[in-house]
Amino acid sequence: MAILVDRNTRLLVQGITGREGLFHTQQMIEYGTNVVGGVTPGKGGEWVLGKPVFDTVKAAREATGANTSVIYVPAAFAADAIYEAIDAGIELIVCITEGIPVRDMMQVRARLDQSKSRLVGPNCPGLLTPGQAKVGIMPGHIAMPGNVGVVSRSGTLTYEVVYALTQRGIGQSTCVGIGGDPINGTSFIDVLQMFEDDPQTEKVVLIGEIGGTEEEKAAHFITTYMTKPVVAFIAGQTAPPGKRMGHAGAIVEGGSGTAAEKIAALQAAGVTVAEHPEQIPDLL
Amino acid sequence: MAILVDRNTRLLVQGITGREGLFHTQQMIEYGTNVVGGVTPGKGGEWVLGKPVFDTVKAAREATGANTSVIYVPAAFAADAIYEAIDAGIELIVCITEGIPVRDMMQVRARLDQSKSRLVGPNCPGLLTPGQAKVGIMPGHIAMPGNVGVVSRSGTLTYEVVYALTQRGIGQSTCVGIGGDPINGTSFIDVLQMFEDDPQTEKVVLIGEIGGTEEEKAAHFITTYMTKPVVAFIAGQTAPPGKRMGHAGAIVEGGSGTAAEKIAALQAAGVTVAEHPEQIPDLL
Amino acid sequence: MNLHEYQSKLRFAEFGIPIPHGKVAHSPQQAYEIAKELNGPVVIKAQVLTGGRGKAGGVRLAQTPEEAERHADAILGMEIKGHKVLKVLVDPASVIQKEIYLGITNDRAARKPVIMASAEGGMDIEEVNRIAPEKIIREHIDPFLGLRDYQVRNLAYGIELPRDLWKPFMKIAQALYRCYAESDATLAEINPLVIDGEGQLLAVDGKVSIDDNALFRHPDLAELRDTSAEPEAETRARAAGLSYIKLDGTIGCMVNGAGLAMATMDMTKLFGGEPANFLDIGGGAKAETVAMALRIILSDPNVKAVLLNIFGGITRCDEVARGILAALAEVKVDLPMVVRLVGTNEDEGRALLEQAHIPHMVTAKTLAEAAQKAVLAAQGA
Amino acid sequence: MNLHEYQSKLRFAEFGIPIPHGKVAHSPQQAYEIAKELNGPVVIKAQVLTGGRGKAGGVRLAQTPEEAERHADAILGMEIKGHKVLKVLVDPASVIQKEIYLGITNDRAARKPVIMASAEGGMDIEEVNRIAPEKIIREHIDPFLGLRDYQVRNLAYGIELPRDLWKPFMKIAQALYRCYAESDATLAEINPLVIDGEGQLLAVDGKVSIDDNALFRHPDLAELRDTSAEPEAETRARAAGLSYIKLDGTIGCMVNGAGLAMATMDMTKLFGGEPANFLDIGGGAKAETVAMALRIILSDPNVKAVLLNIFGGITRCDEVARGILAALAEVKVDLPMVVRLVGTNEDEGRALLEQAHIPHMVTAKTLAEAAQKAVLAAQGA
Repeated sequence: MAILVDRNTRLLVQGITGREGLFHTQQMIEYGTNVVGGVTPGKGGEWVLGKPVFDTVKAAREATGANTSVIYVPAAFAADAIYEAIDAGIELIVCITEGIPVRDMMQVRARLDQSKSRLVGPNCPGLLTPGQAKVGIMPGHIAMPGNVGVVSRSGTLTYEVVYALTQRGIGQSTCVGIGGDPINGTSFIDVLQMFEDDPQTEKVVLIGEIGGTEEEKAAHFITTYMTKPVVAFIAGQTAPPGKRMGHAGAIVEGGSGTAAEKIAALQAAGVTVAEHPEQIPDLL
Repeated sequence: MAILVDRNTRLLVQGITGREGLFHTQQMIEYGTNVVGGVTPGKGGEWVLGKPVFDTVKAAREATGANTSVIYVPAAFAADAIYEAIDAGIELIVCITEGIPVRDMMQVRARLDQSKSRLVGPNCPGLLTPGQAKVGIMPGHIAMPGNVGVVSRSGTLTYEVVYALTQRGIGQSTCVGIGGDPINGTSFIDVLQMFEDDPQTEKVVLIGEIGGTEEEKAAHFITTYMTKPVVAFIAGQTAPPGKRMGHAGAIVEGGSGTAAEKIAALQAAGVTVAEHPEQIPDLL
Repeated sequence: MNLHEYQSKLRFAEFGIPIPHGKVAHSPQQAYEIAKELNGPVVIKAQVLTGGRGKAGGVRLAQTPEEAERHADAILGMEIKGHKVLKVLVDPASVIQKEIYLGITNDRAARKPVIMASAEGGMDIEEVNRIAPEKIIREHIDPFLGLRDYQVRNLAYGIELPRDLWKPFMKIAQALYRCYAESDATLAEINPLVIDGEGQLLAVDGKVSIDDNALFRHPDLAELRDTSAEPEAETRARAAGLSYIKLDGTIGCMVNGAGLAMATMDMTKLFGGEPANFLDIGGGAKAETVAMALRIILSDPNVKAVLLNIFGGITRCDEVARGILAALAEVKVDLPMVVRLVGTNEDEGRALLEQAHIPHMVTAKTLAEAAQKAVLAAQGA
Repeated sequence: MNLHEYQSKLRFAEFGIPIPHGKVAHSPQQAYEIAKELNGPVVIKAQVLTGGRGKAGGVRLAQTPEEAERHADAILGMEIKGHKVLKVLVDPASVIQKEIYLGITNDRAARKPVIMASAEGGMDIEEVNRIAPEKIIREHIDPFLGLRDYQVRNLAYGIELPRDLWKPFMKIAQALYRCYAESDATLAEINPLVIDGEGQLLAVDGKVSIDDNALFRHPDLAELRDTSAEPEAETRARAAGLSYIKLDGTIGCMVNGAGLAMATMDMTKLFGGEPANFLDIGGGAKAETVAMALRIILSDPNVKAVLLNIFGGITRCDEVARGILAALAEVKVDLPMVVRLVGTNEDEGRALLEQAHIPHMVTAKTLAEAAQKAVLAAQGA
């Protein structure tokens, strides 16, 4: 077992013929991920890396039975790519693209909430279930199979933590990067719930950062619903307060979003909070 | 018992100071409906017909505890009035206004589907539970309490049928006009389900007309779920086929929408279909 | 409200859809001039707000300006399904490699607009839908998100459009949707969208219908209404706020409410008569409304009897009766007239009418009785 | 991207919001001219992209053109929270009957924009929110439906706006929302919206922030960026695609990834140091990117040591090491430098760097070790 991606993943790559898409598709195939095809409008009928390319997600899904897609298309077209995947009935959509306008994401999120698809990201490194499947851009060879679930808003900081775990012989069930954008598809809580329900996962590492209130909500969820131990790290304890203009943001978000508040909330929920990322293996 | 409106109805009139609103508010009060207030932006604080006027539905609901609203505002502002009622948490919204653009109604309907409010109408005569409450523009004195539920897409034709029933001493549980617009809030099926569940209602009269496929859907529902007898009449058996331009409409709707098809569907569902409205009392 | 072909295509062009650069002619001479200016074969097309003009001979090809003039002369003045042809469109004749269908309308059941495309465009698209519906590719449009690019690609892929035409097809489909949405249209259809001799996409014929209820926010579109092409009585009825449709029977019907009006027409048929019209006078029954409705009914020479069926609801029947009497003081009715008043105070209303001793007028208590009397009167007349 | 007050108000005006008809001055003389032209008392306001200019003396009232000139002279060149004042706005001074707050921003938790109004506008609105949040009326805006008229009425009612101002308030609120939506703004705020001496609403001060990610579809707005007002290093970093924020410490940090960069800064602090900056060089580690990042870090005179922390993920550490060495061939670094390479092939990468014998450079295996070494180096320097 694991969560979200595994040997049953049948992956479609949206934007497979782009520079990024092509490079990471190769990486994903080499890792052993079951990539069943790709989509690039206007290039249907071609083959890349031994995989068929389609013009539309609908045609690709019909031909390949894909259940997961990963999106590497430029920010200006990413929302459309997500809508296309939703409409084609893709169950898990992983959007790597960074820089999607927040207005687009507000609309995408509203549409998602009425659909049966799950979005991870955008602006995220994707997912990795060691030894089974890697969807996105996480380096595969830094991970090893095991019982620790990792969920993070960050990119390289996640790799750092996963690598530190692996170096100490602590394997991972699944590593999930939910992305750092203000509006995204999957929250800490969603993933914590999945780890709680996953028999393979015994402990969870949560990597947060300043801004928003996702970590506070996670703390509340952990207090109320989680039985498995959680170790956390919050980046940005020394970050200066953002250069926020005007008052509206302060009114809406109050004073929240600082590392100190997040750490306090997590500790109150019984979470062990690491002082720095390299401490995490010791705390597990 | 009855459905949708009764002695517990606490009614707010949106557009209470307009010509239509004022006239029908008086009629509703005279009938005994519990009108708790009205809304006309810019006239908050005034009183009409002994009822307080508010600037916003939110303020009105907070002050009066209204659970139902009826809308008499012009077509150009009607969609906004519906959104306002939804947002204020009004449970039952009855929109009398005719002539709302279909594009507005597509959006209203999408928003409604995500809310807890029910809309009846637009372009409908409203609801009447004889002896308890009248919401809308149905003439109250043509009805009498009883056990027949009436549901209709029409206006005066409904009155005709209700009057014919009353003349013959057959009372009604509730009379519901769902309105004749292509996109509305409450369908035949919704009301049939409520009549089926209502202990007071023993028989149902359904009054349809040409166009759309609502009657066919009702027939299917009746076959599958209804135990109470239904008598129907379909207006427009002699109407000429609509002057439809282009092919798109024909492709989407196929050949459907004629009175003959609707009657056949209802008869196949075991519904007694009257040849003319005055026959209905005999068939009950 | 339906737009003419030439109006629809001009509207398309405003949104960037390529159309043939023809012009409208009101006379054979004008058609000659336009054909000369276009300097090549032309198509002369009747501009009428009804279908079937092709089968009626309302569309003809001309090789020379002289031929164009002759064809225009033949088409102008034609009557197609009751519509007189007052204008023809003179378009350059296109070399047609392929005919595509592309249309948008509201899908009532889905409560969304739907865009449809087919490689089998042209006159027989409805037949395609009947025998091979899978050849029409459909995409429902979220009213909030609008038409998305991927949906247009689904259409292009589904109709196997040549790859090099995907970009222009995308532009045309998006323009058609903008035209649809921004016009509050209920139909926007290009049929055929052709691949022409140069391999370019061209909207050769098109139809746009506007939601009448939304015309208040499109004064520019409301002005496009061509009342010269519709029966005069319908124009007058619309101006008076009445809903009137002329039919072929002999019994003029005047009713308050559309559903009741249809039921009344059905009833005349049930007793062996034929309604001459649908006429809904709406709520209340003021004298001036009744008078105007009477004038419109009487303007139809086929009418042999008049049937008034009014449900007095909030308005009481005695008041309605007074309205009818006031109207009859204004409009003289020589035909037999059957009046049925029903609802609140119906006895008082009926008594008022009977006491007035209007010649040729009888009253009835039930709808069945009224219909029967009207049918008899029409047959006797 | 934040707009200046004068840019924000001009943008408001494009959407029909009434603003004072002042002008921008770059010199005291210009301020004199503008004040003379306005012919009455004026307000001289520093145009800086930071808050707190009022308390810093950046806003002053002048009765005469001469006084305006003197105040402008005092304000121009001022430094407010690290921002040099290069422009002042000279606005006619308004008689203020009442100050209202009206702002729109995104509510991240609700995933919707929210519009807020308060009768207690002006400088202390955040304090109002703290002690009496019910005095700020909030309406969440459906991103598809937009701001509805009834929502604006809820605001007007909630702030007890005089009845005669509801119509202009409706226009202003709707214009503000259009401005917000059509600009892809993350903030559009009028504070204060005043009721002036004539009882009219006037947007006396305003702020607009644009979503950087959406600037690609607003080239006109992108041009409004005032790079003269921001630290030069930040401008250069942005142009190079780097994310750089200057801080007050002594340890220059260069890291790939924002989260890891913050964690690295936290680690220096944990060992008693202070980061001189946040710098995220993004994915990969090409020589030119590393070189540009080094130049930017070294442009800060406070920097006493440089800490490179690079996670080699897909890109292997030996390749990253080669990139660093190539960059160091271009940029001479005289300060102590601690390099930590971690991830794939980290041993090979570290070996490459050690073999190159770069003066002042040491390597580290763990982040803790690297931070400790950097802190010691900065203290020793």
